[in-house]
Amino acid sequence: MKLEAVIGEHQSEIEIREDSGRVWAEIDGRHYELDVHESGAGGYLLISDGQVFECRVEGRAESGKQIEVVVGTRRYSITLTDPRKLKSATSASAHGDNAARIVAPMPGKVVRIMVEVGTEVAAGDGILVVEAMKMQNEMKSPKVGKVLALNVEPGATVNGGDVLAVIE
Amino acid sequence: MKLEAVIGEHQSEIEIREDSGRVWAEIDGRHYELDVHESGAGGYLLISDGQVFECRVEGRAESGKQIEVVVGTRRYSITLTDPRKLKSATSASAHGDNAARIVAPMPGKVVRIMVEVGTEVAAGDGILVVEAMKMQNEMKSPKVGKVLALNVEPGATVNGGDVLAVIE
Amino acid sequence: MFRKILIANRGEIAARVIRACRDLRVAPVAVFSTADAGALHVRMADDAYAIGPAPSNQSYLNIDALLSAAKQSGAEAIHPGYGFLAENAEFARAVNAAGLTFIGPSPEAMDIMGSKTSARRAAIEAGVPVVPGTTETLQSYEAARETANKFGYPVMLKAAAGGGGKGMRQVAQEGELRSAFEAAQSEAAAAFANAEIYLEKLVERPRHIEIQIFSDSHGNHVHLGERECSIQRRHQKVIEECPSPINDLSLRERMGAAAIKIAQKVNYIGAGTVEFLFSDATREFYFLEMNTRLQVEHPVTELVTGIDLVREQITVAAGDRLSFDQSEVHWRGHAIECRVYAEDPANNFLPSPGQITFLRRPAGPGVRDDGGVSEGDEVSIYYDPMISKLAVWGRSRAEAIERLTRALDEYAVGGIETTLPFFREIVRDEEFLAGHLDTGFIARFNERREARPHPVGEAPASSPQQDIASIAAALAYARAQRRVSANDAPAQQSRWKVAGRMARLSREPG
Amino acid sequence: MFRKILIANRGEIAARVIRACRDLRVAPVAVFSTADAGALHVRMADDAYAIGPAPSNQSYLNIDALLSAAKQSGAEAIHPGYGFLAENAEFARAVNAAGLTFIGPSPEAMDIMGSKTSARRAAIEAGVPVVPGTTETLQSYEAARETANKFGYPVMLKAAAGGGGKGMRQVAQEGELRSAFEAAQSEAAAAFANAEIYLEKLVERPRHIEIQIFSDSHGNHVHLGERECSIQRRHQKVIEECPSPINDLSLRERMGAAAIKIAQKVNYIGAGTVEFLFSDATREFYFLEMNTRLQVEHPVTELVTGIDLVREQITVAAGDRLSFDQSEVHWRGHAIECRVYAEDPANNFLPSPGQITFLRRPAGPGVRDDGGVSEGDEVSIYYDPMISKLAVWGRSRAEAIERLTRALDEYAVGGIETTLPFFREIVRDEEFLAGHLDTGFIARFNERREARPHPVGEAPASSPQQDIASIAAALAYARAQRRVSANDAPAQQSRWKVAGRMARLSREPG
Repeated sequence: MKLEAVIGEHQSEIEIREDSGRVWAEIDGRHYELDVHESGAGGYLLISDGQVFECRVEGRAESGKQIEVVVGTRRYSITLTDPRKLKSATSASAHGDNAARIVAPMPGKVVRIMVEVGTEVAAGDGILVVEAMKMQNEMKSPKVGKVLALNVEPGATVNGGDVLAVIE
Repeated sequence: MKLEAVIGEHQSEIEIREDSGRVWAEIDGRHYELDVHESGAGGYLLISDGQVFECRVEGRAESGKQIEVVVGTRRYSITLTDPRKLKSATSASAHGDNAARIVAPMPGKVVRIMVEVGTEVAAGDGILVVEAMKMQNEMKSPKVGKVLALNVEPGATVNGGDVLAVIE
Repeated sequence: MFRKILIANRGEIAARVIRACRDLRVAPVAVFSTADAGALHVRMADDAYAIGPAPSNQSYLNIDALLSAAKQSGAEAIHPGYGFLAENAEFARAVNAAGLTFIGPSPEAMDIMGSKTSARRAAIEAGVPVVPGTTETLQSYEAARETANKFGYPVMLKAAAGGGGKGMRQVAQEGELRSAFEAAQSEAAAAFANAEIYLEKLVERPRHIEIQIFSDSHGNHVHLGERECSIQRRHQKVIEECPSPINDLSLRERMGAAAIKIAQKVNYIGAGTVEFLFSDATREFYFLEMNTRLQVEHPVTELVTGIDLVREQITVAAGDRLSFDQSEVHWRGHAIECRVYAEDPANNFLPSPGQITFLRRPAGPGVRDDGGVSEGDEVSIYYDPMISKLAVWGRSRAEAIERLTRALDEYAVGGIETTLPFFREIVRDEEFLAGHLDTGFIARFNERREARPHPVGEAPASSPQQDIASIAAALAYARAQRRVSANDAPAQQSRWKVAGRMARLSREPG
Repeated sequence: MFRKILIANRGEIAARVIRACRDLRVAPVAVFSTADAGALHVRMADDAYAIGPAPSNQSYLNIDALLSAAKQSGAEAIHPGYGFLAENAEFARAVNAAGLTFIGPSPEAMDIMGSKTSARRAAIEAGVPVVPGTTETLQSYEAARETANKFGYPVMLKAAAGGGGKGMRQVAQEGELRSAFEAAQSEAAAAFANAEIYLEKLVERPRHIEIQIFSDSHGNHVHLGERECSIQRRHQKVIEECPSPINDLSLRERMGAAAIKIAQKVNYIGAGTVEFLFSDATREFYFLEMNTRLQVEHPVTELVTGIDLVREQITVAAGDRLSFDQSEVHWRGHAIECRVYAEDPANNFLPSPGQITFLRRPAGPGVRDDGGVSEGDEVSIYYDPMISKLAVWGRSRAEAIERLTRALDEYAVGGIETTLPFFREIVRDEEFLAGHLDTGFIARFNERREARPHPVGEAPASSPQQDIASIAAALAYARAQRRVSANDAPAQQSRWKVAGRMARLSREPG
């Protein structure tokens, strides 16, 4: 099976072949021959040339979706692309505009908003404060600019990933 | 839902009704009203009148099959019968004969046989020795009688549940 | 001894108190909010009662609901744990008024120590040195500005009812004061239902050292030595040690004696902690506050002294004498605790709630993990995100750090982010290894960390490990694909079979 | 210090040695049989090498395979754990001949102590009292019969190369001798590849007390006090304590001095244990044997003395001096260990191999669990069925038992039977609580147990608990039924849909 893997900004080609607990892999011309033991719940024990790698794959491994793999104590976010499944896949390219979005990193409650639409802000200026788990987190502007949009009001409950404000 | 439950020699009628995390149960006229929280992997937290019962149901719960339930540190073997599924179920009654079977309690190897077919034995006499996990276990006759059958030879590998010998 | 104790708390500390109850053959009673139905502390208890919806002011801070649960269960005493109502004198009074025993000091002692301003006065009266600052709460921003100008910046704003860094703000200059004052007030109000704020001069590069004391109802007061809690983030302790890396016997004696003077001053009963700031430069210490409850970090003292503090809290509350006197308190070896939070160290320590899909707790010699969650449990957004306290013991500080390093590497949590990767770097940090600690440690650590190409103790990003990660992902993908096609094939087949039979059936009559 | 150590073992002891390696920043190398691919000790290691098929004589006892793995990995030393080749002098010689360090004593010391008959001679020469018996191995059943008649029954048959109760048989009268002799010989041959058997007079109601000793290559010998291991089943220890409930300082000194005399006699290096029988009646002790390796029960000594025995084994093997001297060995509190076996206590302790479908390890103050398995792992039929050692520490024996009781109640293992229910009864047994221990304890305990209506600490069978169990089963059944019908319904529907479409298609052309 041939796949494309992206870790951070690093892209590589993987080819793997399996036969009764043995795996042959090639990544960008580097060869690996491994003993594999699957332990359920995403646990993969890989032994390559005597070296032990305890891996855990979190969640379901799908093409085009980010897969979290823990090797030892280190976590990698990997996006695999299966060329056979590429028919309708669109590359999730970044939006081309210059605006910075203030995104709620987790569910919480907006307790205070320090700016209005149109306010000129410097990088590091506080925009609003979200409370979660009894801690108040001030969300700051990542850049110099003007507040383009404020999508929430004080007291609003927000979910992780919600765009709270946009800085132009 | 109405079911019949057998624990050891004790048989009872159970009726249970569920509604959004609350359970009403009646067992042989005793009433229970419980809060139930299922934690996955067979874990059931039951709270009855303030009292906490941490339960774990091992394996799949099927009608007519023995179900292992651990409540706190105590394990119960329960056989449920769903009257709606009773069509073809036959009661697994004990064999009527008088013979005692020497059954291998686990996988192992027969290392020695101390009797022959026809040998008269007393209760407690050694019949054969099975080795498992480096321990030799002497299997003894549970009763006075005559060796009716010997189904294995020294060196044979046996599985748990295999009938090794029969004493008449 | 009590027959039943209600634990007015949740998470790891509820589990900890339940274990002490078990040891004493006392039946533990849990309480839970709707968010905690099925939580670990409920599963571990003998009895459990629902006390309200998820927000803590409607459940774990709901005194009426707690007392009603205590009455229903027949509990004779209430253990408040830490946080929530643990330092609320009104709660202690309500418990006593209901004819139950509050496992803690008298409401009067709590009143004095509960306000940092009156605590400062008590310390001064007991002859214990304090940090320069106000003994009055600040009524307004203007009052804060005036006071700050009097002492000179930098200053600290603190919640009078505070603890755990909530409602606390460091202010370097006047320009920051207004927003810090407002944030501290609103946090204090949310966390302690008390918006009172006071101000102190900031002691530069202080160590945070605290003395564990214990008193019984027969007038005996002892100290169990110090804990160093200098490693703080947002004024919350994250790593604690016993003894302090300074490990100075005469200092321990001086600080212990000062702590006991304060305990005597307020006729203290039970477990308490007197917090001090310590300056390496002057070798002087200043009273900071007294926590009239069990500390989060009590396990390090337990590991070094061998004394079970929670068990002792219960026996003392039952009227027993202390099970040991000062001469029987011995300090052996060194213990370190890390507070494992559901927070993302790669994303400014933002809380990371969610389901714990995988949990492997460390084990082996010298390792103790006080956890509040199991695999499959949900870390909710409603409560403190601490999921466990990992404590280790070693014959020396060096051995303790070696064991801590090993235990941190064994620890694995899936599904949520935790502070474990952060600790794995700290235990390999040269300043930490040298014991050069003060409350500015984390800030300087972060600077050192950013200067490094990749985290200490980790392989660089482009190592073979990265290839292995890709291979594991590819394997998981390939196997998932095989399983899908294995499941699809027979379904496909049977669908055709069914269709064929149906087609035949439908043709026959026609 | 070594850079890499190969651990020639599996299960919990391999995990234990790996943890010591981690603490010392030494890379641990695992070996595994085909039955252990994916086992915990492999997952924990840096490197791992396959050494053969499941049967231990083809893998963990395969010296060539082990040395070849050591060579491939670049390991500089081999830790044998306990069992397998740990007391095999030939292995130690082969390791040394390969230019590697064997972590243990010299082969010469192992030779002397490896044969119980020569060990007895060495003890006699060192002036240490021994149990009356043969110093020669028995060549035949007839020789055994003659010797037994000379001492008088009861007698004990023991494997000269033995340990752990294997190849050991108690014989009450001549009628039992032949089958006991044959069984002991064949077990000894299977377990140690050495069928030699000897005979001792049986000391009645003895305590089994052993002294932990430690020696370095610089001629220093110390003792770390005693462990009491009187609670045995089939001559295998199941519960061990440190100190002995006798807790007699002068006895500890006498036995410690005797143990050191033996260590000196054979120029011992590393960790060793001198086993004694002790008679409560006479207060006399008799040398039994010396184990020239780490004991299974070493954690109780570690908990009480604070000394990491495995770490010390490694540093001593690397040529370091002992990290402590006799005056620095202090005993604090009391520790007890239970060996958790995959055996069915309700079915004559028959091994219970299989998959561990659920595992909840106990935690909290004073609890240490040295496990060799994780949830999902398979307990195979090929090896010793011990899955973990649960050890607890308390300030006193009473506190240790309270904590042990709590930990045993927390411990849960699903999918296989374990000895946990058996331990839960023992820790509630009045004779155990009183510390009245001898090697006949289990037999008398079983008698007391059968006389009771239901196990101590458990509700009677007809309690509400039984109703709750039935309700939980019924709930699981009802929910499974609902899931089945939920899955069936759409499938049913879609099959009809497909059939309809297919029927239409097939009609159109016709």
